[in-house]
Amino acid sequence: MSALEIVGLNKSFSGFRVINDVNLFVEVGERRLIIGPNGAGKTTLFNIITGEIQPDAGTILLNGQNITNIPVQKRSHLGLTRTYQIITLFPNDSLLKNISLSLLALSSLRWSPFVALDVRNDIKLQALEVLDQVGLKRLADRPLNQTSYGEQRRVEIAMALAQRPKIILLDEPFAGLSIEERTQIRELLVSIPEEVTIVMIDHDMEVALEFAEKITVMHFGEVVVEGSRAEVVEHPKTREIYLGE
Amino acid sequence: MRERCLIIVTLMSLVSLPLWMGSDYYINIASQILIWAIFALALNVLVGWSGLVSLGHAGLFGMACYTGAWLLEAGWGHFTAVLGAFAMTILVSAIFGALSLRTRGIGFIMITLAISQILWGIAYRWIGLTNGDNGIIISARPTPFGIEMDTPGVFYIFTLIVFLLTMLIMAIFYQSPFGVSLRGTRDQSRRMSALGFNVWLIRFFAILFSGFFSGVAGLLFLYYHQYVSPHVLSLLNSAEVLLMVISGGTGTLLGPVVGAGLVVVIKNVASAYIERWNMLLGVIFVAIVIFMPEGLVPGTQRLFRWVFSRIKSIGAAIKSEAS
Amino acid sequence: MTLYIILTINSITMGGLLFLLSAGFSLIFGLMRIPNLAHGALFMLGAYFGVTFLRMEVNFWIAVIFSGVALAIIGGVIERLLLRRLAGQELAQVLVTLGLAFIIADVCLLIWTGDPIPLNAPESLRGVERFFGIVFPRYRLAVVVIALILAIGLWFLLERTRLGAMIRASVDDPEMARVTGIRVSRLFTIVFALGAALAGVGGVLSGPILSVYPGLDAEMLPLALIIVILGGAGSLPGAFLGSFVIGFIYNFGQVFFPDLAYVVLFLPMLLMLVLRPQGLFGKDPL
Amino acid sequence: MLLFLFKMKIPLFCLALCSVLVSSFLVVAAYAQDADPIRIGLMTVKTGPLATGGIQMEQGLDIYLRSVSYTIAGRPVEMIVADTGGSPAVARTKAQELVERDGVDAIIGPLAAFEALAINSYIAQVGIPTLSIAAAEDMTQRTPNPYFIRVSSSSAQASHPMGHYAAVDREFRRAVTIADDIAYGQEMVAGFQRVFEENGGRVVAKLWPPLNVAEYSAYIAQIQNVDVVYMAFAGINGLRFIRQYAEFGLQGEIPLLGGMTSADESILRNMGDEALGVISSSFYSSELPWPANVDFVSRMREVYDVNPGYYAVSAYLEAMVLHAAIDAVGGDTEDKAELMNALRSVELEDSPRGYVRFDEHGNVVGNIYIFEVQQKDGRLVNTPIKTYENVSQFWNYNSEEFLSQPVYSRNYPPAIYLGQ
Repeated sequence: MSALEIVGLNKSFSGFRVINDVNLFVEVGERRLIIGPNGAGKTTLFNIITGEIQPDAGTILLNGQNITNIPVQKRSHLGLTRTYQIITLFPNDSLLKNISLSLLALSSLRWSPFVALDVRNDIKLQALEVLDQVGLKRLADRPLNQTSYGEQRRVEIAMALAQRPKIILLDEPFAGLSIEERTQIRELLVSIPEEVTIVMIDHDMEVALEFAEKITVMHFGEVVVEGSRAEVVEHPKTREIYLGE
Repeated sequence: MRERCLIIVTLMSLVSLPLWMGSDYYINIASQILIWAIFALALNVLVGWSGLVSLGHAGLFGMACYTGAWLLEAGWGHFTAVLGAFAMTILVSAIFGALSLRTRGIGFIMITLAISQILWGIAYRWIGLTNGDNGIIISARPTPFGIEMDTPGVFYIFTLIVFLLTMLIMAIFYQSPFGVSLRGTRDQSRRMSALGFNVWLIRFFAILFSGFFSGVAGLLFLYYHQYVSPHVLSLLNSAEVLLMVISGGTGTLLGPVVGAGLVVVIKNVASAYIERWNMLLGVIFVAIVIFMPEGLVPGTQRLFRWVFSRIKSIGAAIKSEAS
Repeated sequence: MTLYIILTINSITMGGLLFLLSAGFSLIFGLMRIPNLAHGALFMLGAYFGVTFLRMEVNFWIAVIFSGVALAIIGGVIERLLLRRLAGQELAQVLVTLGLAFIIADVCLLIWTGDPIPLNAPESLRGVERFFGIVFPRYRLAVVVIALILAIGLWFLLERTRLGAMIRASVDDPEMARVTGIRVSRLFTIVFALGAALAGVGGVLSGPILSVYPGLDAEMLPLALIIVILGGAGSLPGAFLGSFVIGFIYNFGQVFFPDLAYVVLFLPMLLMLVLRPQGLFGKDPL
Repeated sequence: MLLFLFKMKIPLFCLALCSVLVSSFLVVAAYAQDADPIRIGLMTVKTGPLATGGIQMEQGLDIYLRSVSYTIAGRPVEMIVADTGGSPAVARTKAQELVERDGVDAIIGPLAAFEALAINSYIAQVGIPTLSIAAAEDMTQRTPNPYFIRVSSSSAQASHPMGHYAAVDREFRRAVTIADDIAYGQEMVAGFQRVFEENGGRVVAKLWPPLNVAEYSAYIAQIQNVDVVYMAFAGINGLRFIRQYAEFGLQGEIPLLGGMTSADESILRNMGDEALGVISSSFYSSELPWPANVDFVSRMREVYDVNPGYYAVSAYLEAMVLHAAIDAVGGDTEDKAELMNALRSVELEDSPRGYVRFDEHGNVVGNIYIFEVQQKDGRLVNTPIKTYENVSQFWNYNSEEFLSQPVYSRNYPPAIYLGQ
């Protein structure tokens, strides 16, 4: 059984086809990199997988379960989480609160209007644990808008990890980071347990290359090349796209 | 320690207000401020915490008034009337939510406006039910635990208790997991649904919650005036309560209360001294936007923090000078 | 049969009137995303200016233009001093425009008293036209013509001039417009002044039909909102057609569904918002 | 001390601020009340759509009090004006303000029926004599308030005679009515319809434009195939309707009859030829010829440069009645019940509207006139053309029988000739 299986996916925006008959097959525990230049349809693909955009045609299976018509908010309960390319966190809240929200999403406690969230120690402890995992425990009480961009990127990933997902979609986790920060993120990604499937997109090949076993190259909404790292790098089409023919 | 003292002093002065206020008139004004404050707090749940601006909340407020008045007129007791009014308000809030949550932003403003205007039109036209613009007069205030509420002081205390309970519930709600989730949907609705929150349902419940407290305020209004007419459903009423929330400071707990005090005082008290009170109100709103665009309460906080930091730095300068 | 013909003509003339009311609102709302809740008050203020000019024995059409110019200045000042600093702050915009509406209404009461004041149509347009036994006021027919001319003029301004091209570019994508060197901030002042001027012109032109009185502002504002919702925000053809659609709904609704008289406008608005939030001609949902 | 303020945490500071705000205005409260002058509270509307009538009430009252040099029964008179803004909720607060804070001896006003109904239970509860111009029928009929008295007219009091005049004097047979869709308009139409139909007329259509209707063309289009139109409008709507009626060429084609406030002096002064020929019924016009009125009108013109109409004269008359009653109790206004009795037994031989007395329900009995709008000295005026003497709110019906029937409304009495 595969962690994520996509069959015959199509999507058009006002007549313009952004996803063209995409098929994808990701195994459990796999690290998959999807690359392609800007406008290749990578983020749209993510948005369709998480359900934020409905596809025109095609099927998405998550661990064998058809989730094509399942609403967005239910998919995270099935073990699917993602990060965003542009930071979409809660800027005025503390890091702790940000992570807590992520934990809260899977807890029935979220409907409770009665107790103060702050006094729920279980959530707090879990959140601290996650923050510790990404090395931000010392900043737990700092408002998010007073942290650096690199730290916010790590919070993004921490929010995804907090939900103990089966599969994580990472949308350009290295974008806009310094070399030092990239190293931190890389270490963080390496520390993710092996049974968790990771799908990552990036437009820059160099950064994420070493991370993945298998690479998919997208261009103009289509899967152009797919294969192991070496195969893809050597493939003429890849060179065509990336070396600007 | 000092904080506790202050809270106690404030509470004591509020509770003992009928004793030191002297004139019944001002006790009544205080009751009205509290009623409007509850209404403004209810609207604040949407405007401040959900990012949904409703320009039709008078519709919910008025439904509670009318349902209470109908049931009382039909000979039911106060208990049934209050329960019925809540049930009706919740029901209308649900319809309100189901229709309005299809849009956001300006669309939401307009849809809520349209719904309340339709309710207003029905209240005017459906004379058999509402007695048209002549309205419905109810004969008596309730007597909970056998306490007569005919005097302004007693009614004030009753309103104060309801108000304090509302404040308490709002404060708890604000910090509760649901409250935190609600503010999450305001800031990053897309993120929230990706995280696994049902954004629509959260907002829907927020509208019900807000509707319930609008109903509380509506019932208090009904009992205070012992009269209801289509004016309670008017656009002016919706606009006024929205202005209270915005001028006091959206999203804060005290902002709506201060806003309610401001509007009620200008409309009822200042208008006795200043003929051009409408202009005064307008000028105050414009001034708030210019000087404290975030509202009176957060604006004052900012002002004091600024003054404080200035004093501190001057103090430090003097100190370093001296040494 | 005659009733239907009369109602149809009524609907068309009312549509013309409503376009005069809503064109400015739609323009401001579309470009600046400001729900200008002072629009009704500006409309009323324009009509009152018309009263004063007419009392000074100014020609009717000159009074219309004067009033438009006066309102343009007032609108420009409001934009420069107040709205400028509130870009994107919807709540502050609501607060400040409502505050302004309160102030303007009270100033009008102070200056022009609470009396209802009718404006007289120009001599040549008084009286009635008769076709096939149906009587119709000449001035109302003139209003339709004026509305048409105004619509064409605005269309020309927006579609055929440099200013219009800049406005359209800013409506479509303010960020992009700014990048390409359009001075969006000055454009906003111009648009707001233009919108206010349209309100002023509309106020005077509708004076002979509606008269002017305290409360005119509050009666007109919901109409402007409805038209813009129905037609789609910022769409001039939308506002134009929306006005006539409302004209028809209003006239036929009042006659054939008298029990729905109060909701005859808000019901279609509600349906529209629920079923088609972007309006008849708008591109984006609100 | 100042430091204490800054050391407070923010929410707490807010709480303090809030309580300061709330209490600061409350401190303004108590100023000494000396019992010496007679205080008259005028509840009126000075802002919003009803302001035109409301301001005239203040003018009328002022003119009367000037004429007695602000002195009644040897005591100085103080007039305290409260602006309700046309809102029932504010009306209630203003009534409390006048009674509890200003300690007035009587209230004149409020203007609108819904305002009077909003303070109805309050005035009975505190027992404050209230002389209102609100026309709501039941306030002096099925649910009379012992502290309420009306010297102007109930809604139908002036429209009963109009029904008679239209059917008998003018022999109109087919009428359409158009009125504001509020109780005031509905009650006037009901009274007109009842008497008109009892004397052989038929009301074939009843039109009810909403109070805030933008314009009347859709309604005017429905006026076809009738002898006469009866309109019952309040405030400014009469002006708007009469203008549009003329605009569509109906002036002179179909006679236009109106209720009390439809062609009131307050709107006539802003109108032109389009109002000529409108016939209305009311208890007053500035053209009534006797000296008491000529004197009143000349003073109104002198001070305010206006012809008084419904609103101005009502406040004036109420002040007259109040004056007579205070004289009757010897200037002692403390006993409100006694003052109320005195008010109800007032008879004015010589008021601007003619002879006036009250029935047992506190409503006025007096002349009702039929007026026609004519031009005189460059002004439009309501010239009296017929007088119905000493009309009560029950017309010539038996009062007990009248009160056993439902109150006038949109659907009562039923219109049996609709569409015929």
